[in-house]
Amino acid sequence: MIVFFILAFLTLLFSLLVVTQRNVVHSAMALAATLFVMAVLFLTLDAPMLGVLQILVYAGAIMILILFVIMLLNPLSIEARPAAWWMLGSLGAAALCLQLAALVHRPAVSAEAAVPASFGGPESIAQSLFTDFALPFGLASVLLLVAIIGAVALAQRQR
Amino acid sequence: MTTNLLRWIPLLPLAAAVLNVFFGGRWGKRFAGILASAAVFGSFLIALRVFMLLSPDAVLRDTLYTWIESEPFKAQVSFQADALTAVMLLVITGIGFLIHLYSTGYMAHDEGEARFFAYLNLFVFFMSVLVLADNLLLFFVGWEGVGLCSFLLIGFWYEDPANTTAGNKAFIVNRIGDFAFLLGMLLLFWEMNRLGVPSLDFAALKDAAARIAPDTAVLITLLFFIGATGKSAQIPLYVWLPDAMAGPTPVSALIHAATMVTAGVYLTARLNFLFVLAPYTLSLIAIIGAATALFAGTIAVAQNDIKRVLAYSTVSQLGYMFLAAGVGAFSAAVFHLFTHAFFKACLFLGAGSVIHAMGGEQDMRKMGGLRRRLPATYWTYLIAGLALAGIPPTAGFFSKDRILLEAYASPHGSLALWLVGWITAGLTAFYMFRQLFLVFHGTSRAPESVQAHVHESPAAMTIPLIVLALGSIAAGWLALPSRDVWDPWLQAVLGRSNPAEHGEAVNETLLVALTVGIALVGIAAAYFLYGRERRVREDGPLWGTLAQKYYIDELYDFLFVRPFTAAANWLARAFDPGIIDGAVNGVAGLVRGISASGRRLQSGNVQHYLFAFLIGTILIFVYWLRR
Amino acid sequence: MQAPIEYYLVLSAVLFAIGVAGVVIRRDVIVILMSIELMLNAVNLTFIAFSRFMGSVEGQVIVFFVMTVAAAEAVVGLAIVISVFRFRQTLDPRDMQLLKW
Amino acid sequence: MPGLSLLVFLPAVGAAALLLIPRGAMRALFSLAFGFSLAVFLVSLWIFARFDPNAAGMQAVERAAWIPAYGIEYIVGVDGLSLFLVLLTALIVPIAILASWTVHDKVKEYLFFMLVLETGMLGTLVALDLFLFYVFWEVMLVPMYFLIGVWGGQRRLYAAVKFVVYTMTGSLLMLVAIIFLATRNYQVTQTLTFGFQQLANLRLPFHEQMWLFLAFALSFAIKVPLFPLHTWLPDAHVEAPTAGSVILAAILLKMGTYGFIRFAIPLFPEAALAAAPYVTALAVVGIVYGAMVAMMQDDIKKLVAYSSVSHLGFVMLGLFAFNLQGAQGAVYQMLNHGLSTGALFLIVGMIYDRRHTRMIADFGGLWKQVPLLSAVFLIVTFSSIGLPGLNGFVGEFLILLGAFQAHPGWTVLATSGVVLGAIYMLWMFRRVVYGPLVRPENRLMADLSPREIAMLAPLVALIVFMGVYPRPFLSRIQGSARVALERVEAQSMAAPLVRVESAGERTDRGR
Repeated sequence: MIVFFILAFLTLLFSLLVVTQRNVVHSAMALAATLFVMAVLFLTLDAPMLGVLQILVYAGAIMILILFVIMLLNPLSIEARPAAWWMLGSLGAAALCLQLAALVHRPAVSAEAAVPASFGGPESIAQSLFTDFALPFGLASVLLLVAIIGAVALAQRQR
Repeated sequence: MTTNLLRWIPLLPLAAAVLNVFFGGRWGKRFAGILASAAVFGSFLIALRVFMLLSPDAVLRDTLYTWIESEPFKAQVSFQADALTAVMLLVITGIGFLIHLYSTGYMAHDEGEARFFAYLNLFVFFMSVLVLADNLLLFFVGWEGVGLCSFLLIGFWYEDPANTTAGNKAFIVNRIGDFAFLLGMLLLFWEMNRLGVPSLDFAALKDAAARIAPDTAVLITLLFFIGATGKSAQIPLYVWLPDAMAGPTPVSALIHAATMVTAGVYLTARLNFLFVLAPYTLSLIAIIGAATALFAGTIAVAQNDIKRVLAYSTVSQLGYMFLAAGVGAFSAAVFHLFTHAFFKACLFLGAGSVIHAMGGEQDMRKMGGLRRRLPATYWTYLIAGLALAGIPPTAGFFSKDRILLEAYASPHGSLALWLVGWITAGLTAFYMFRQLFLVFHGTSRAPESVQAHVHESPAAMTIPLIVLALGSIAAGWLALPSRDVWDPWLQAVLGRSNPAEHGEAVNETLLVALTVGIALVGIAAAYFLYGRERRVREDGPLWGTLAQKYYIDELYDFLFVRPFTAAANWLARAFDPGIIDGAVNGVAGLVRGISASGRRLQSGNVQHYLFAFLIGTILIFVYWLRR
Repeated sequence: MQAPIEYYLVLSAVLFAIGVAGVVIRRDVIVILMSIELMLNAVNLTFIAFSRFMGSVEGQVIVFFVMTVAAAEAVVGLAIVISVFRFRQTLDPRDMQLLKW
Repeated sequence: MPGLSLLVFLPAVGAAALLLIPRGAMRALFSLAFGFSLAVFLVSLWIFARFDPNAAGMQAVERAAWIPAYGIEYIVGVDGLSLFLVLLTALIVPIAILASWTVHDKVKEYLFFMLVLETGMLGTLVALDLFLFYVFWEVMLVPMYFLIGVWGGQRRLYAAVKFVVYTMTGSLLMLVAIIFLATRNYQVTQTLTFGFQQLANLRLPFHEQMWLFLAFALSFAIKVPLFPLHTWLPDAHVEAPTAGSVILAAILLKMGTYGFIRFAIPLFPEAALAAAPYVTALAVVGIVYGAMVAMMQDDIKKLVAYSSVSHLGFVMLGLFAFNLQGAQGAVYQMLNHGLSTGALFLIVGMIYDRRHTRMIADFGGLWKQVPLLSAVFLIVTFSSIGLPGLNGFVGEFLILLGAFQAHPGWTVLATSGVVLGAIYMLWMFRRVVYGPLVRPENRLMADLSPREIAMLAPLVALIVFMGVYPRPFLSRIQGSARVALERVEAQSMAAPLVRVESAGERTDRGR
């Protein structure tokens, strides 16, 4: 239980940093930290494969990409913080969070189902991924391909 | 008995008018005048024929066709001629013909001659329709038709804005009278409908008159009387007549002296059975008649324009006629109408010939000494003047005395009314002879250039003058106390109202003596003041107000015209565009405003949209959770 | 010892809210993209929590797909950001109003 | 091809034929358009000849299924009320086409819209199916919008849009009322129909009737125009080209009053009775207000436009007197107003063609320069004042006669309109026609050309004829007017407390 609270606290801390940091690089770092803590959380939920993936894909790929873009553009926009707008935004977010929390008290799944040892492991995921979710898997690969082509086309420097 | 003779009396002048409109100008210089005069002469002959055919209580009827029919209302174009109509017809066509003859001379060198004669004929047409009509609606057609012709003829010389303004004023003031007349007709019809006799024919009215509710009868007669004041220029609607002098003189003679202005008197005479039912209205008529007579008489004293004096004199004489009608002596009123037509037309034509001789000059202060230069005009003018003043043996004496007698002796009459009438008689004599002396006697005050070519009018103008002058004398003998032809002739139509049986014979001679006396005093005063050289200085506050017609025109302008135009102006400039149009454009503006604010919602800022999205989801949650 | 699922759900709710706040508030497109990543992670957390408590591995498979989509989205997003930045030298979403009439 | 349908659709055929002719051939375009409109006039005369004067009901009725699914039929017929308006339309359009001889740009489209407008007007007058009536009612709007919008004066767009939107808002409410009426009829009689005669049999409870009447009344009141809803008229008239404003004044304004007597009053008698005092009040205010505002106008066209508000106030006064005199007078006055105001606008158009100005101040002494035009102007002015002997008086007198019985108080005020009319018309006439010929431009004016005489002659002839011998018109109007007022008079005789009809009960009233 304690582990969960620590991790939860860290996640919230870092995610708040992501949002509130004036300097883009700091918020990028904060995001990376958030992802790592999330990965650990996944582990506590018996999803080792996804934890690893999280680190590999998210922290590794996407974060690098974001940092790369930040380095490429080195934006200096030290953003002026219009108070009224911040207030409004955060109020909205808080309201949303309340609603979601209220949802939670619905009779959610209380009994904790017994879970086989290799639950989160690569075999079980692969087994279900390539049987039930074969079609979505194919589509996902097409999606990635399109994304890559799109990104290249967009970011190309017009000659 | 029915005949198809009557229709030709109006149709002849109408045909001539139409011909003149289309071909008048083209067929030679004098064609229009001759055609017009011939047409009216034709009508005069037919009128004489009708007069022969008629006996006091006989009625000739001539129905053409049904004009308006909307069950239960039915109005036919049909003419009737009884004793009263015959008299009026003789006046209209007879004097009308003389005036047409006179106009051929007077308008000889006017380039709009054809148009003038067309209008004059149109007038005779409408006047004869008015007199011959056998129902009130056709009467109203004639009534407004003559108003139209007076508008056209007053504004005949349209190039001078003053003339056309006078024309407009005449038509509009007449229209105000017609407004009341129309309401009277409507009220009368529905009252008759209530009595089960839905018709406006005079015959039907006469039969059903007794059953009409008294207070409705009073209202109806009041409305008709207001109409009559409009047409016959009584207080308060007399203001148009003096300005009507802007028209050519023959017009003033025919329309504003002899015929049209008497339409009001004819109306009261024709509907005497209604007026008798409403004693209240009768007394009002008498009072207004007397008041107008005196009022106009005083103004006439101070006028310097030769025609304006005669105009106010006409208003005053009409006051006498209404005074007579007011005291129930309708036949006396019509008799005065009859004689007045003669001498007033003669005076106007005389004045016309003076103006013609003086090259258009109308201001008496620039005239004088024309006695020898215009002998025929002078003598006819003198005779007519004596008639107007009411000196025996002229016609005016007989008709005016009969009215004064009735005013005193008749059941509705009173000493006060007689007194007012008596004073006015004196005034009349005074202003008449003041004019005579100013124009014809003394030394000529005209500039040399004008005096050089003063000449007697051509025969075409002097003959009518002579005939009318003779008429001014002879007309009176119809009602000599000894051999009274007039009363029995109109008795059937106008009912018995002869005060003679009252038996105060002594009073009668006394009254006559008094009237003639004051007339002579008036003439003497005029001679004393204006006879030889001018002794009296015409100024001072009293004279000023009289000369300015008691500032009545200015008062009307201030009380009615100016506020009305101001209100209309406010409505047209501020209210209509501002408030009503404003409301319409306001609605349009409102819609544009709302849509403009709607447009701002699409700010293009992605985050605004996301925020809106967020709010939306929250609301859905809120709704979903609470459900 | 395993924490009850409600805690995880509350945590992901808060995370999601923070992500939303980030998207709506920040005046910098890149931070917006990062906030989106944050929101996606919150969703992943929920999926995994349910798959853990429901005992079926499908939850985790879906997270797998979510990640691919997230990657694709990030790539395209950044590509757009680059091209816009090159064109407008700004990252402030308020200046990106080409759509506005 | 039976009479009425031929009458209604012949102009449309003409419009189509116009498209075939090349734009340049002005003479061909005009002669074709004039030919067709003349043909329509001949057809209308033929229908008049076949019209049986003493039959009160609908005549020359033609019926054809149009949209059977919704019970919408193509029913056309003519009776005493619409007969003369049809004739008036068929007479005015050729004259208007003659008047548009001076139009030089886009002549083809101009004539096209004229003919389409004629179809719309004729259709509205003869339609007996409420839906068909509504369709033609809208068809009238479109060409009028273009006529004002394209060939108008400076503020033509403002005027055109204002005209269309104002009329459209009113008529949309009417559409809702029509549909509601048909559905109510369906609930009661299980037959879905828009036929006027069937719907007239329907007895509605009072409050429903009131709402439906108000919807109809608003749409027609805007068209009349009744007092507060009149501000579109002066703008539309001032900006419209001569032919447009002649048709607008002569015929379009009558659609409102025609609508009242044909649809609003017979369909909703109790409501009409309840609304009568208020409508009469507005009408009388309109008479006085229109006259006073007209007096102060410095543009002749605006003056005549406001005079139309005043004249049609009289017509409304007559209609809502609910007696034979009032109705007959009102219908007759519609014709008179069409003729006299139509002629007035023609004359103003002629003056405008010569001097390109409509300001009264720019004129004076026209009588000397153009005597013939001034003489016609005089006759028409006195016709519109209501001088006895000309047509205006007959209608006005009947209206006042009828209205006096129904609302004596208001009629006294209305009769003052007789005086006000004289004031502003004569004042305008004096400043334009009389007076010295001072301005040099006025000296160049040419008198009436044969074409112009051909335009004015029939109108002046009718003005005099309808004043002297109105019987042929009045006798034909009488029967149908009585039928139209039948239910209202029955109501006013019946117990003042209106009987509330349950939806189920249906009384069958022989038509």
